Formats: sequence, C-alpha cells, structure tokens
Amino acid sequence: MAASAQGETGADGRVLAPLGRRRSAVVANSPSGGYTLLTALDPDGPLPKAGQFYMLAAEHGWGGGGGRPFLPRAFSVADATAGETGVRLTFVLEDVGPGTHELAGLAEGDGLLLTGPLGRPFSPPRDVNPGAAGAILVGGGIGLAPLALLRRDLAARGFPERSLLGFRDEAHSGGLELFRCSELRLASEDGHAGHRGYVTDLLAVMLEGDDAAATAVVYACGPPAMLEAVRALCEECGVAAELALESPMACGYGACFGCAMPLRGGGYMRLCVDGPVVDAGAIETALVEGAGHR
Amino acid sequence: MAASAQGETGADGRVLAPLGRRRSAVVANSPSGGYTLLTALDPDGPLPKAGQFYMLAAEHGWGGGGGRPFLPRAFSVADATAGETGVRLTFVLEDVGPGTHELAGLAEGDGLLLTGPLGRPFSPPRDVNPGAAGAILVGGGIGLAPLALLRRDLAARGFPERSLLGFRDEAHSGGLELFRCSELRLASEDGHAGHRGYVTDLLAVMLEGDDAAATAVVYACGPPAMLEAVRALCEECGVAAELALESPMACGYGACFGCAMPLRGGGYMRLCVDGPVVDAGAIETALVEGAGHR
Amino acid sequence: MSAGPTSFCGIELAHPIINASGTFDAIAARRAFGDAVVERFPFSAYVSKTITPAPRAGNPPPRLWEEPAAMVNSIGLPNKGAEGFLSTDLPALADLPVPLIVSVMATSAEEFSGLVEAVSARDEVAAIELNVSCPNVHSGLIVGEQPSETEALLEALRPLTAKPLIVKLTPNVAAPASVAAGAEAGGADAVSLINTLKARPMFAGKPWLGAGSGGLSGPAVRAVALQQVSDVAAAVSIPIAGMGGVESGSHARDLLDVGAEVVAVGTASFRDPLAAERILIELRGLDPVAASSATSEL
Amino acid sequence: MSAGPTSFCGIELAHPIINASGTFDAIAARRAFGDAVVERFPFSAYVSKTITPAPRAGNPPPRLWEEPAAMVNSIGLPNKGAEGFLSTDLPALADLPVPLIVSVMATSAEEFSGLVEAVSARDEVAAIELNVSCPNVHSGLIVGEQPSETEALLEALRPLTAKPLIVKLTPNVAAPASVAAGAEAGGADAVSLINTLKARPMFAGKPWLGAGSGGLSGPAVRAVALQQVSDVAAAVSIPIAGMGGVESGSHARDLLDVGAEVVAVGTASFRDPLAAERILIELRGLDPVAASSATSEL
Ligand SMILES: Cc1cc2nc3c(=O)[nH]c(=O)nc-3n(C[C@H](O)[C@H](O)[C@H](O)COP(=O)(O)OP(=O)(O)OC[C@H]3O[C@@H](n4cnc5c(N)ncnc54)[C@H](O)[C@@H]3O)c2cc1C
Ligand SMILES: Cc1cc2nc3c(=O)[nH]c(=O)nc-3n(C[C@H](O)[C@H](O)[C@H](O)COP(=O)(O)OP(=O)(O)OC[C@H]3O[C@@H](n4cnc5c(N)ncnc54)[C@H](O)[C@@H]3O)c2cc1C
Ligand SMILES: Cc1cc2nc3c(=O)[nH]c(=O)nc-3n(C[C@H](O)[C@H](O)[C@H](O)COP(=O)(O)O)c2cc1C
Ligand SMILES: Cc1cc2nc3c(=O)[nH]c(=O)nc-3n(C[C@H](O)[C@H](O)[C@H](O)COP(=O)(O)O)c2cc1C
Ligand code: FES
Ligand code: FES
Repeated sequence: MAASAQGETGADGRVLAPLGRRRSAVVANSPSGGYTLLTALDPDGPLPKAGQFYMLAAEHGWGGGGGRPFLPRAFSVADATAGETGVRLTFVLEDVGPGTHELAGLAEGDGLLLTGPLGRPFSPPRDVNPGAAGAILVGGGIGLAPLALLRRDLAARGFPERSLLGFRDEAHSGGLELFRCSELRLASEDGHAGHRGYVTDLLAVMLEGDDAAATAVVYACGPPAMLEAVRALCEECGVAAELALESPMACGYGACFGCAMPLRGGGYMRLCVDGPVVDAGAIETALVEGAGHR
Repeated sequence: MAASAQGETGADGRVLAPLGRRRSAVVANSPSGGYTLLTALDPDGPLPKAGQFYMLAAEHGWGGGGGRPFLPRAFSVADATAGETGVRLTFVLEDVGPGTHELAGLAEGDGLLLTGPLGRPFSPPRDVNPGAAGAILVGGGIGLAPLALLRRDLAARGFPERSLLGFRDEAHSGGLELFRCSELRLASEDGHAGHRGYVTDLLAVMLEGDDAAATAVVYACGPPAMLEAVRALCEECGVAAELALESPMACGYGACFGCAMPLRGGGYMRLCVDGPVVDAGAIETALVEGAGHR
Repeated sequence: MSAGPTSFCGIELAHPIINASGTFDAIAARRAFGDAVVERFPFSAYVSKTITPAPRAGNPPPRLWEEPAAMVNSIGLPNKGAEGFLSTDLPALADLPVPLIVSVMATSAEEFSGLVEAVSARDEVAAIELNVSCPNVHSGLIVGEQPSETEALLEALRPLTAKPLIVKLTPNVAAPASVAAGAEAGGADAVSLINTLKARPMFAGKPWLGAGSGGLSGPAVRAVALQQVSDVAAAVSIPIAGMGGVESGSHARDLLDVGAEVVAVGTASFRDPLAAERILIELRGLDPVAASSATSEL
Repeated sequence: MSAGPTSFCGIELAHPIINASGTFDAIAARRAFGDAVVERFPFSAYVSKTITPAPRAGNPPPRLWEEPAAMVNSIGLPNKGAEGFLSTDLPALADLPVPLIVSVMATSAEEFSGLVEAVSARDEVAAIELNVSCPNVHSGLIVGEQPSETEALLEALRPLTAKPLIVKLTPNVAAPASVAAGAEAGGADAVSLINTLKARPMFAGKPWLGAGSGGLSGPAVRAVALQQVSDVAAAVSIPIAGMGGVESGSHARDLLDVGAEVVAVGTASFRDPLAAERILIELRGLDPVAASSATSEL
C-alpha cells in the first residue's frame, strides 16, 4: 500500500497522502535559533509539494501530564528529499504549547506518527500570474517553513525568486540555513538582524516598481497580522499572491469541518482541504479569530 | 517544613508524611527478575516504617498517550536508608499497567513525585502476640516489597525471622536481593525455584508445631487469594497475623473513601489510613473485588 | 459480542464498526487520500454529516478546542442543504462499498417530513438518522430532551418511509433512556448515542469558540457513554449504535457488552483516518469466533 | 476576578479557593500529615463530606476507576450519620482556621428538615450545603433534577435556619440553570456545581464498580463545568461555587470569569494534598492586585 516516492497527484496538483497514519523515525532534531528543525525518515510516503503539511504526533508521551496534546498538530513541510530508504522530511517548529513542546523534545530514533502530505500546495508562478517573471517569498517567523521548500523548488526549476523574512526578535527566529542559497533579505522588529521593522516594509519597497502587477507573484506565510498586511499590500498594488494560512485543525483531511476560514463574499472553506495555500483574492482578511500562533 | 529523617510518629506508630506532594530524584532503576527495583532520593522526607507506602507519579509523562495514568499509584516501601542528602527509598514494582509502566521506564535523575510515608505500618511482633518468639514473613509475588523492609528491621533488632516467598513463575519473580541475609525459603507454582506449589504450603508445614499459636507471628503480603489462604491458615492454627492489603486508591490519605475494605462484622475501613497493614482478625476474607493486582 | 457480520435494524453490515456522524467526510477524504478511501473503507456503513433543509455555512471560527483526552467542537452543521446533498454528494457517496445512512436535522416536524421524504426517495440510502437536538418551533421545547416530543416527531415521520429511522439521542438530559423509550414508542427502528456533552472552553477571560459553546467528545466521555448506552439498553428493545470515546477494540467491546449492536468511531478518526480499521482488528482479536473466521477478509 | 479576600453568601473568606465536598477529609488528613494540615490549611473554607440522617457504610468495593484525565467514583456517601458527625467530627473540625460548611443529604423534606435544624444549631457551622441528588419519596422525582422539587425543598428548609443554604446542583440534567433558578426562588443563598457526571466503567465484560455506576470527575469534565457554571450564572443572581476539573490557577480563573464567586478543588487534591495551595498561588499570579498585596500572607 505504500505510495511511491513520486506520489499520486490530485486535481490541484496536490500530492495524495497514503491512507492512514504511519510511523516515521526521527533522524535529527536540533535547535535553530529559537526554533527547532525536526527531520524524520518517512519510509512509505511520497514526496510532498511545497505548501503541503503533515499532521504530526509523537509516538510516545502524546497525552502529557495534563492529558494534552490530544489531537495531532499540523506542520508545513520545510524540506523533503527522496532517498533509498524513504523520504526525509524536515519541519521547523516553535515550542509554543504542549504539542510543539513534545515534538521539540524528540530524540533520534523516536517514533513520529504522521498523516500526509495534506492540503493544497503552492501553485506554479505562471498559474498565479501568467506574466510572472519572479517570485517574492515573504515569511513571518515560523511561517518561513513552507517557503523554504518552495524556494528550493523554484530555484531548482530556475525560476527567479527572492525571499524576505521577518522576525520579532532573536528568540523568535531561526531556520535560516534552509534559505542558504537564496537571495535573502531580513527584517526584525528589534533590529537584531536586517531592517528594523516589519518584513512588509521590505515587500512594499519591492512592489513599488510599475511592472510589479504584471510580473511579480508573492507567496507568503506567517502570523495573521503579517499575512493581512501582505494581502492588503498586494491587493493595493494589484499583485497576485498566494497565502499559506493557519487555523486550529483536528483532522487535516476534511473530516471535522473545524478549520473554517471565512471566504470573501460569505461562507467558509475548510483550510485543510481547500487550503492551506489560498489565493489572496479568495479571502477578505487574514485576521481570523483563533488562527495562527498568537 | 521538611520533616527530619527521624519523622514524627502518629498514634499507631505510623510515621507522619510531610504535607503535600514533593519531588524526589531517581537514583537507580533496574530490572530484578521480572520486577523492577526503583530507588529514589527523598531529600525532605522522614524515614518510613515497614508496611507504609507512598503515592508515586512520574514528574513527566504521567498522562501517557491515552490520558492514563492519571492518579498516582501506591507502592510499599521495600527499603529505606537515611543519609546526608536525604532518605533513599526503594520500591519493587511489576509492570502491569500504565502507571507501573511509566515508573519502570524512569531513568537516573528523573523526577519522581511522592506523597508519604502513608498508612499504618506493621506492628512490633510482641504487640501482635505477646509471647512471640519468631516472625514468619510470607510474601507472594510483588508482595515481598514491604516484607523486605520489615525483615531488615527485625534482623536489626535481633528478632528471629524467617521469610517464605512464593512466585507464580520465573517471569513473575524478583527482588530477592533485598532478602540477602534472611533465612529464606522459596516456592514457585512452576517449580523454577524451591518448592513446587504455593508459599502457603511452606507456611502450613511451619505452623504444624504445637507451640505455633503461642510463639509465632505471621506477617504477610501478596495477592488476595494467597492472603486469604494465609488468613484462613492462621485462623485455623490460632496464630496471630498481620496482613498488608491492597485496594484501588486515589489519594492515599483518607480523602476519597475509595479504598474500602470490608470489615468482619460489617462496614468498611479505609485501607489507606486504617491499613494497609491490618490485623488478620479484622477481616472476614482477603478476597475483595478489585483488590490487588489481578 | 460479535465482531463479525451484524444486522442493524435490518441493514446487513460486514462488521459492527461504523463512523459517527460528522466525523468522516468520505468525499473530502478522497481528495486527500485518493481512491484508497473507497478501496479500504474502514467502516461497515457510512453515516453522513447531518444535513438540513437549507444550506448552512456553519459557525464562525474558532470551531475547535482541545481538552485533556478530549476535544470540543462547535462546527454548527455546515452543509449544502438537502438539495445540494442529494444532487451532488449522494451520487459520489454511492461509490462506497457499504450501506449509506443519512443524518438529517430540521427545526419543525414539517421540515423534518420534507427531509425524510426527499432522502427516503433515494435508493442509495439504506437508513435515515434523525438528529433531534433541535427546538420544537411550536412548543419551544428541545425535541430530543423530551420523551413526548421525540415520540410525536417519530409518529409524524414513521408513515413517510419504509427505511429504518435511527434517532440520535442527546446525552445532555437527566434520563436518555426515557427519550429512547419515546423514540421506540413513536416507531423508531434504532437509537444512536452519545452525541457530544455541552462544553464551554474559556481562553484569556473569554469563551474561545466563535459560537461560545460546543460539544465535548473523545476518550474523556467514554465512561459517560457506557452509562447512557447501558441505561438505554435496559429501557428499549430496538438496537443501539453506541459511541463516545472509542479508541480501541476493548472500548468497542465494552459498548457491545452494555448493549450496543454496532459501535461508531468518531473523534478517534481525526487522529488516524484508519483508526476504525485498527479498532476492528483489535475487536476481532477479542472475539475468538470472528478472529478465526475473519483472518482472510480484511 | 479577585484572588484576594472574598465574601461568599455572607461568609468572609481569605481567598476564593475552597474544597469540593467529599474530596478532603481534614480529620483523616491529620492522621496522615499531623498538625501541618491545620497550620497550613490550603482552603479558605472547609466543606465536609455529605452526611445523612443515619450512618451509612457506603458502597461495596471497588469504588474507584481511572479514565483518561479523569476518575470515576462510587463511594456511596459513607458517614457516621448526623449524630455521629455532630458529636465526634464537628468538634475536631472546629480546630481548622476557616469557616465550616456542612454538606447534608436526605431522602425526604422531613429528614432534610431534621438535618438542617440539627446542623444549624451548632455555632461551629458557617453554612449548610444541600446535596439534592436524591429522589423525593412522595413524587419519586429526583429533587435536584426538577426545578419545582428543588424550589419546594428550599421553601421547606429556608425558615428553619438563618445560616446560608447552598444547593449543590447535579450536572446530569438538560438545564441546570432552571434548577438553580428553582433553588434561588425557594430561598437558597448560593449554588454549587458541578457534581460528577454519571458514568459506568466496564472491565472484562462487567461493570467494574461494586455499585455498577459512579461519577466522573477531574480534568475531563472541566469544559462541561464551565458551560454549566456559565449557564447558571446567567440565570441566577445568588453567588456560585464553581468546580469541576480545576488543576491550575488558570482553570480557577476561567470559572471565576464565567461567573463563579469561589472555586472548589476536588479531584486535584487526590494527586497532591496541597494542590489547592498551588492553585491559589497561581491564581494570585494572574491577578495583579492580589499578587502585589498577598505576597506575605501565604
Ligand atoms: C497548515 C498548518 C501548518 C503549520 N505549520 C507549522 C510549522 O511549520 N511550524 C510550527 O511551529 N507550527 C505550524 N503550525 C502551527 C502548529 O500546528 C501549532 O504551532 C500547533 O498547533 C501548536 O500546538 P501546541 O500544542 O504547541 O500549542 P497549543 O496549545 O495548541 O497552542 C497554540 C495556540 O492555540 C491556542 N490554545 C491554547 N490552549 C488551547 C487549547 N486547549 N485548545 C486549542 N487551542 C488552544 C492558543 O491560541 C495558543 O497560542 C501549522 C498549522 C497549520 C494549520
Ligand atoms: C498499599 C499498596 C501498596 C502497593 N505496593 C505495591 C508494590 O510494592 N509494588 C507493586 O508493583 N504494586 C504495588 N501496589 C499496587 C500498585 O499500586 C498497582 O500495581 C498499580 O496500581 C498498578 O497500576 P498500573 O497503572 O500499572 O495498572 P492499572 O491499569 O491500574 O492496573 C491494575 C489493575 O487495575 C485494574 N484496572 C484496569 N483498568 C483500570 C482502570 N481504567 N482503572 C482502574 N483500575 C483498572 C485491573 O484489575 C488491573 O489489573 C500497591 C498497592 C497498594 C494499595
Ligand atoms: C467535529 C465533530 C462533528 C460532529 N458532527 C456531528 C453531526 O453533524 N451530527 C451528529 O449527529 N453528530 C455529530 N458529532 C457527534 C459524533 O457523531 C459523536 O456522537 C460524538 O463525537 C461522540 O463520539 P466520539 O467520542 O467517538 O467522537 C460530531 C462530533 C464531532 C467531534
Ligand atoms: C471521591 C469523590 C467523592 C465525592 N463525594 C461527594 C460528596 O460526598 N458530596 C458531594 O456533594 N459531592 C461529592 N463529590 C463531588 C465533588 O464534590 C465535585 O463536585 C466533583 O468531584 C467535581 O469536581 P472535581 O472535578 O474537582 O473533582 C465527590 C467527588 C469525588 C471524586
Ligand atoms: S482540520 Fe478537520 S476538516 Fe480541516
Ligand atoms: S485512597 Fe483515598 S481514602 Fe483511601
């Protein structure tokens, strides 16, 4: 039943997940700045696409002293490489609560239960903007995770890309090694690295040129307030953008209807199957109660 | 607030517990036959008496994947020695369920939360039988735990003691190193060690002499069926006996009324405060639904 | 207790493990997992998420919260409405290799009648589950909280269909057994329980859920489910679909032991889409007859 | 929200953390821990285990079961009876440095009257909690399940004492708020909730508990407690003692936020006899006013 490393793809280019939860083994887990880079070997899974996510749970100790975490947690895949023994999947996580805390504490060899890859991936640049000449990747905090894999893919296909990453402060930053060969600009609210201020300040400058609307495509992931600033800016400049959003999730595969994201014009989508990557034009605001970390 | 290693004692000779749950650190945890010997350093506690018990929980991971264990678990103290840095407490446990499984997996340095010592200890032999000339300690399986400390105490006071220990089979045995200097006879149901049969066969032989009723005193701990055999035998022979009983416990200090043990003549005692050591004459049978492991 | 083929109010099932309404969307699952969902469908019947006469968007987010060994949801029955469901979803669901049970809810006997008639007209449908946690628009009483209201609703619906009617009971009453007896008296073919327990998680001084309140499900409610199924089993002779916190074969067996005919898996599927398959295998391991005869089937 | 001195239906308390009835026996605790229990008493009031007119032995064992993040108990109200309690226990409890609340239960209004009069006659007693999960011997209805029965009982008891009467509500009803409103209408000074949820753990094909069924408590019920306290707070203006699964200061704060005046700690004390002390410290940490003024007190 194991899917091949190629993976079957669904209608919108998503790679289908093998049915059921499977066990992978942690091959590396180490701090990177204030974050943690967790790498696991998935023997039976396919290669995911950038923007897709996995539902993760530690094989042991999920439940903790207080009975939480109970549900698995969603994590964007930040890197994925197929090898002889399976697919190496890398996640970037920030220890903000019981689930990320358990995952951050896993050691090499520990079991990591996963379901995935799930969700709609980022679209190819020319699907987003037929005239696209270059991609701008905008990440806020831990939101850099899905952009890391996207950047690698774009670079591999020779598509011009630049990454803008913003962090709150030094304690809330990390994962930069995943962007090693990228054209990279940083912003930080405390000024510890790059521009002192928001990453959207950098984006605003970059979108100033007259041809931005015709040639640019923006891919963004980060906290709701940052995504909303990106969305508003792109709307103003007429630049096509895809946003990778977050929401509380129980299942990740459309079963619970818990991950409701309000649509422009009313109604909701299920972010786990209709997203997490959405066209910026599909939503009215990225500021949704309960979405994102904090 | 730390009690001294001497410990305050209550009415029936019990050592009082410091109020509240405290942290001890595991100093050793190793298999012994089919059992596990868990030793922790209790920096603030008093020296317990044989027959007393502690409510234990692992500092981390209590809660497990399925949300159990939730309540702490009761364990008889099997050895206790006061030193400069605190009291070293040894427990013997059998991995039979989620609580014992977590405890069996603790490593040196891990936190062990404990409340205790709790309950009524074994009485001095002459309080049980004024003519007592020798004590017979009868243990079944993991029931050897409280007898180990009792044996050490009796030996230290120069009181003659013999220990009879019975095991189901090799996989359900261990902890014999705690009886190293004892006059020890073994029984096993599968014949792997000592007499093939029940430990109560050995006891029956020992109580055959005419003066048993006048001079012997029996201390027993083990599964309900074995304790019931000991109780019936001692009653028949007129031999005074104390039994260390088990029951499900939520609190261990008289708060929940969960550890009801039926009294001869009707009504119940709370085994955690009125026991776990009881006069064999106080109960009609040791066979109580839900008591003991299995 | 049997882990083998089971008959549930006239529907023949390959085994006793079904899904709980609203906890498995076979169509969405196929988008995520592909045809494997159809080929390796873990349930012996498929119960749809509850549908209503008109489309509903559902509750504002956040809709989920996690509690110790439990979750709270306030989904709010988003659905395409009866017409959308029957025209779009039902044909897609007919691919599934198992009988279909359609869960319906309405706010009056008239609306319920329309739903039951429309759903019952479709051959793909094996049975109808009535989610009755709704207020009677005339009396103002919550139908599923009152034995008499439940009986009256069933009396109104019973003549409209030959298909089995299953009443999904609410656990938030003093005596679910009386409501179940009302359902039986009104002509129900089966009852299912428990639904979620009313709950209101707080966060930073405010209710967390967009709708304020929600329902608790998962392992934490398991012993409550055993109590209620046991009480209901003592009060009615129609079969029971038991559910609430089932995560293992032994949990399923406990529900069968207290009187359920089939067991539904809900929250456990969120943690593992194939939880029900594992639960069935474990249940078979506990049932020597099924264990020996069923080895080749799965 | 205040973590400082609190007035609860006329009783002055040093802080808002009390114990839940039946979950802390100060006399037994003194046997285990000595006078430290009195010197470092973690609660601002002491609520006794429920007493009944005649002595009760309680339920046959086993009485305890563990569920995920919860426990089930079927203790069965063992107690010495009113006379035994008043002559033996009450004098011993008078050593405690806090007001005493005596929990009582009876099976008829007459018996309840006798209990309330006897307990009320004692100066040591600050208030009386009425555990009303009992059937009316005349109507057969469970008093605490019916707003009218609860109101009638309170009307009968109200004239008998000047001491505050607190009604302990059962959570196993559709609308605890209506029962609370009945209690208020009958003259109750406060309500307390939630009691345990009816549960029936199974083991190897049989109910595990000696009494068959029991009550679920602990973290698993916390969100249910928040729902019910919130509903009751919206329906009555008398103060509320909130409880159910409180394990931390933030859980206590959540209950205060939904309308409780004081918070009771139950199951958490089993895991740590000083859980309430920690919970209070954490609650103070969340309340800047109390945090600054109370540093020296504890
Ligand atoms: C598609 C997707 C991709 C994601 N990718 C990443 C990633 O790459 N890296 C990463 O670090 N994170 C990622 N996340 C977020 C990740 O799933 C969350 O960080 C995780 O859920 C936090 O879990 P936790 O148990 O550590 O903390 P939680 O306790 O779940 O806290 C997270 C937030 O939830 C709220 N909360 C508090 N208590 C509760 C409760 N009882 N129940 C529910 N909510 C509560 C609070 O707002 C809190 O700040 C992603 C999420 C989604 C949906
Ligand atoms: C005074 C006293 C002293 C003790 N001393 C020792 C000792 O020295 N060494 C030792 O190994 N043990 C000792 N015990 C027993 C010890 O406390 C138990 O072994 C322990 O409770 C088992 O816990 P567990 O979580 O491993 O298994 P559990 O799951 O608690 O299983 C233990 C038994 O409980 C029943 N059970 C199953 N499921 C549940 C459930 N959900 N809730 C409640 N019960 C369930 C079953 O009968 C099972 O066999 C003592 C007990 C007492 C009261
Ligand atoms: C996210 C979610 C959505 C649900 N939706 C429905 C529904 O639409 N109709 C219904 O009758 N029950 C619904 N339920 C209740 C379940 O069918 C089931 O009764 C309950 O969750 C208890 O089972 P569990 O503990 O196994 O989840 C839902 C439960 C959850 C958790
Ligand atoms: C072992 C035990 C015994 C209890 N005994 C009583 C009692 O005698 N009277 C009463 O009104 N409530 C009793 N309760 C209910 C508690 O007072 C409380 O309402 C309930 O446990 C919820 O709080 P918790 O989750 O903090 O335990 C008891 C609860 C437990 C767990
Ligand atoms: S997370 Fe369950 S439907 Fe999206
Ligand atoms: S274990 Fe709680 S009273 Fe004995």
